Amino acid sequence: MDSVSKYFSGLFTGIGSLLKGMSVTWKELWTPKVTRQYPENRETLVVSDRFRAELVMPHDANNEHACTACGICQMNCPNGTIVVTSQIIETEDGKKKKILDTHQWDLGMCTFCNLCVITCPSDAIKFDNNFENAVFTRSKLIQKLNAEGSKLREKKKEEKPTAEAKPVIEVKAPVADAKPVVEKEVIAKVKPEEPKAEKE
Amino acid sequence: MILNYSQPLELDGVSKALDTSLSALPDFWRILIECVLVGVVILTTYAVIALILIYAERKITAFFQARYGPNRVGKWGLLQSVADTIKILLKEIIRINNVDRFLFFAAPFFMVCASVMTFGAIAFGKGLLAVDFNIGVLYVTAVSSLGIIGVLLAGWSSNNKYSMIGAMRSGAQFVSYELSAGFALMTIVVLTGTMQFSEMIEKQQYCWNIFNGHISSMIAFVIYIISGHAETNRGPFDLPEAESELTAGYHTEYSGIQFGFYYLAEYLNMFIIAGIATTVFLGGYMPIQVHGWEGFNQVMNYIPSYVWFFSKTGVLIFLSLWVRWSFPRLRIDQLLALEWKYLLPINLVNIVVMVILVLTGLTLTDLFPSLF
Amino acid sequence: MEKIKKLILDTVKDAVIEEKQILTVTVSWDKLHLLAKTLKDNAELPFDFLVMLTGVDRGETLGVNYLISSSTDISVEVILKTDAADRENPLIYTVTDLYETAHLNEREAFALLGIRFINNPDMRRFFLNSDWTGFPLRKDYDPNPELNPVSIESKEIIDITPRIMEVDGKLVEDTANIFEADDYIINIGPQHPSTHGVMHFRTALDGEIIKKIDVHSGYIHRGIEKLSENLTYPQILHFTDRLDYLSANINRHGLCMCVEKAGEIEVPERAQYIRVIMDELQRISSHLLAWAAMTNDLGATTAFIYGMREREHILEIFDKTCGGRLIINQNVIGGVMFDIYNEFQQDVKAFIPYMREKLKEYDRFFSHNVIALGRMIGIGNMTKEETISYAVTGPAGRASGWSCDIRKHQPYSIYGQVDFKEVIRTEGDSYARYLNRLDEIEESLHIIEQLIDNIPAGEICAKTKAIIKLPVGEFYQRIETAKGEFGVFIESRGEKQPWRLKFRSPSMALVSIMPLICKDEKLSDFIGIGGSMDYVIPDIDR
Amino acid sequence: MELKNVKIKGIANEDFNDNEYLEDYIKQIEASGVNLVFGKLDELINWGRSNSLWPLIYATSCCGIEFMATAAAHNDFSRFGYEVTRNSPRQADMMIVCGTLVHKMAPLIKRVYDQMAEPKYVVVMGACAISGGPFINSYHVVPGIDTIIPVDVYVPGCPPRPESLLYGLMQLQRKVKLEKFLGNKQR
Repeated sequence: MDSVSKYFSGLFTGIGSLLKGMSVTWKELWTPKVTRQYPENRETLVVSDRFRAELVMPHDANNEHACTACGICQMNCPNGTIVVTSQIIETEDGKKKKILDTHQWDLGMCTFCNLCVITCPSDAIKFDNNFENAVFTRSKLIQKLNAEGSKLREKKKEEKPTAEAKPVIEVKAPVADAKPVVEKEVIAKVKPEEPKAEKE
Repeated sequence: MILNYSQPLELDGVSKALDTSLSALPDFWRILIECVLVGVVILTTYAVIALILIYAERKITAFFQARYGPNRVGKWGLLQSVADTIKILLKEIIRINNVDRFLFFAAPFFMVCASVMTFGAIAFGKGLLAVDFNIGVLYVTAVSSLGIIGVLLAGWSSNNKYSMIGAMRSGAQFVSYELSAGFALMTIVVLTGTMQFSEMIEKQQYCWNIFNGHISSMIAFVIYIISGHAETNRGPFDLPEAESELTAGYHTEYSGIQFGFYYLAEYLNMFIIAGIATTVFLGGYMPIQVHGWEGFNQVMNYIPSYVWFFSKTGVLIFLSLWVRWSFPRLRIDQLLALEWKYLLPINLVNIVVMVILVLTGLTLTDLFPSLF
Repeated sequence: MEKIKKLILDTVKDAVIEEKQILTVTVSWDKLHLLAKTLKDNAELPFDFLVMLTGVDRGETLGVNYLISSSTDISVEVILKTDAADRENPLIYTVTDLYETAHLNEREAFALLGIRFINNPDMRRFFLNSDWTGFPLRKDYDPNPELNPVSIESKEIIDITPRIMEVDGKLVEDTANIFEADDYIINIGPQHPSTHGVMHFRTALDGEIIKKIDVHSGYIHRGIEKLSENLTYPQILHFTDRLDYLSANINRHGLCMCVEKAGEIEVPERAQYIRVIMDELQRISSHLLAWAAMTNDLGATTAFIYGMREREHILEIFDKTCGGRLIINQNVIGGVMFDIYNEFQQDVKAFIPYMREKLKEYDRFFSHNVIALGRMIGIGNMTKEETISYAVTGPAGRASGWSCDIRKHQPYSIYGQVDFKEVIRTEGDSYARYLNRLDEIEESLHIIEQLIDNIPAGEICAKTKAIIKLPVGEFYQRIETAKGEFGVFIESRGEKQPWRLKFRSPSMALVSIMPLICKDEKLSDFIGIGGSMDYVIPDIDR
Repeated sequence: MELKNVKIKGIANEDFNDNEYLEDYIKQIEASGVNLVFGKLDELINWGRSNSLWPLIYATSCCGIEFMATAAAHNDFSRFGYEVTRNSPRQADMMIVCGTLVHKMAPLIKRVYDQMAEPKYVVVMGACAISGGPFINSYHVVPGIDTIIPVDVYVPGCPPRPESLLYGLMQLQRKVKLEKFLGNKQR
């Protein structure tokens, strides 16, 4: 007799559980949908500011950037995504100076680990959240970040430029000179966004 | 005693007109032309229904899953399945080495033929019935089981181990559930005393079979729906093609239009099961009629019979989608246990109960003859 | 500890014991097995849990480090070190008869370092093809790509294994067959929808019943450990995210902690809080994905979509915090890279009740579904002993009644200060593992709840030296990821790069037990069990 | 067929990247001459094909999870008609390669690609698949899928976010819309 009651109770609890499951889908059928309709919502789509999708080198209105071609980003990159080429020119007052030739970055290889940005001593590069980057040709992914004809932004006198020339020559020990700046960078970067976070 | 007032939207006039216009021809030609015409119409409906069903399933599924589903191809994505069709028609059919080529090519046709043959026997509306066998139920049961040959052949001839396992599962599944489906239909045959679809439908004018035989009919209905879905390999009974286990199951090796056939047949079989269930249990194309409420009946009658048929079928199809997208897949032993441990014994008892109901006059029409 | 030391010295007289961060014992290669056996069989504190088996190229010699622990108290650790006598033909006795988990680990050591293990019944290379030239983790490995060109010709799989056995005191090299001649073998994977990545299970079937499974791996072996040897510590961090990408943040936390411990870097409290909250969010997202993937494996696609939907809320929080959805690059050595954004607390607090609501829905939708129950209850049973022997940790290990949560036993970061339950079940079947995950989501929510309002102000990253160089030594760190225990081993020689870096992947243990628990189950159950184990393949292959 | 006639709902043509490639592509195709009737038919066929790209997911690592996120409710790529993911390569139209490709896997991806029926397309997703990404210096990693099989669209990112993948798939749609089925044999 026990087995008979087990048979029927099994049958009915089974059916009950199935109906319960169906009630969940039934409810979902009528709940508002969560889909974000890209690309129809392209105008209104909000991508987090911090989202890293491509590396850019901001240029100001005079077509000037902040990159001193120190090469620290290149050396901090774990897989050689960045290639900085520079040339030595002589300034008017006879000093030798290194200027940026091309800052080349391979979007197809980048892992977006952010090391280049946080180690950059002069804040010359940053990550942007424009994610629409798909292309048909592989070579299009290799980008030159500095704009055509751009030049280094002149710094004010009191701001001593950090020792940036050395590492390029000394490829063996790269991070040494970069690091002291790194710490300041990290903190400085995030500080502005922090204050409201901890009210208590 | 079929409805006797004019219904401008009914299509049964078309077939009658066809009959009269062809009556002058010799028999051979008349039958040939009719056959061809009916064949073309059925095939077209077949394809159109499949397209609609594919779209409907994708859309309804999406809504169950908190998303929108196709909505970029045409308005609301209405042309989605058209695009799919164009694509699949022009897709390469791969010649595969080391397969039994004849059987490999024949298998999808078996599948489609079986479903077209069953499809042809369904009464879509008043007068919209290609052949009205007096053994309709038997015919449907017999013909629909041909589809399994398509599955088995596909699995066997593909020279692919996944396909083979899928086909074997399908075989076991089909043999088991055909039994239940057949018994469930037989229960209703006991109730109505006829195997002819048209007659069965007429008898349901005021009281659908599912109510007429009350408990017994309802059990038969549920069992038929369950085993019907198991027969058509739709979730949660989709073991033969179990995507997460067997990649694509028995049709893994098929590409292009051959795969398209299986894809079509799957949806059509779903329609057929719902259609037969409608015909047998839910009064087929009969409108909702209440004895004595002449005004109401008249209004209902203005809605053409095929609309009734398709909407009833639509409800059943929705039910099936709902079930499919709610449950996980059964395992083969659960599947067989469900059949042999639950459905079949219940069915056997049920058919006896039905016989008793009919013999002792306990059906609704017998109990309350004034109402029906 | 004194007792253990005495036991060790009683067993092997010339063992060298060093009191480091962890008790380290060096023995000769022929004594190791004896010592391990004695430690395992001692009744008081059986060392029956092989946490990590690491092959190391020590320069002159090739050696193996065993980190062993006890199942009764997993905070007790002993390291056994041994060196092979001959660098050209390194041989060490196997410990597979003591610890089942050693099977795959020893095969890995063979593939990467060429150390062969005597008496291991299966000495095929684990990750690499059998015709691979050289052993990549050896320091003298020739990386010339011409030696190992990319081939697009499919290779036939040969189910014969070489092995080296000790018969009557003599070493005999022979071969053995993996399958019987008339087995019906199907390949599940490497490209298969339900292997959760690219795993390859050669499965011998008897009808629908599984007779034997042979695990092939390496289809996503990326050589992370070798790559790490040429990178600085901050650069290595980004690899950890790509091991078990579902526990990306937790893995990274582990490596950071190992470096911080070795370099004695103090992490600010604010960073600790952020790390733990992010870890727990990550754990929830991982469990949600595991739930979703498992339901999908069982054929319930809708449940899969629901799980992914809830997960998306966490990803959004990640996205806003650190600019990544899946791979978030949040932890750095000494703290975190990004501070939380302004609405962080608000968003997380909104998520907690939402998730609780959805957990109830999951319960109604799937947890009691009669079909699902039939496919989970009593399927894939693991006993506690098997679990320990195979070193299966995480929700799966705890489903067999083994209390193995590192957060409880070796509280790191601020886990000592929060209140949470270790979810333990004793059934050991798929359903217990399934429920464990859902319960752990609940516990994680509870942890986050306690922390979210109390994030202290302050720095988010400690000041570190210009170049992070670790002192000479060997450093271990264990951490609890969503899949189980993740371990980091760093051998440093005072450089800014590690000499040897090894990750203990929890998934490897989960996969290694699959052949055992799937035996005599049905093919469909194999998929379901795989879903309930929730392994991530790149974590195994590294 | 001109590029300006290729329309994708939601994004204007000039907002797309790499239009130069498509211009070249058109020139290449038109070199073989255009037939008016076939041209119209081709448009219909391409409309069908581009809107019914059923994917085969070749997911090896992290990007596979982002692909799942694309398939799930929040991004729902079924809106494009892509949700019919086929696990059998025979039935798929495009292969989405998500994740690192290593030496041991190289023969298998080639085989799966060969098993697909024409017309077939390959979309690679993420840095690993494009170039080897973080693991480019490894001994066991293939430096880019395009060394093994032809690639149609590159979707960069590590991993790319779902919208990014959708953008890549729309790029592929644009390419498909330019093809010729009756006029000439492209692939």
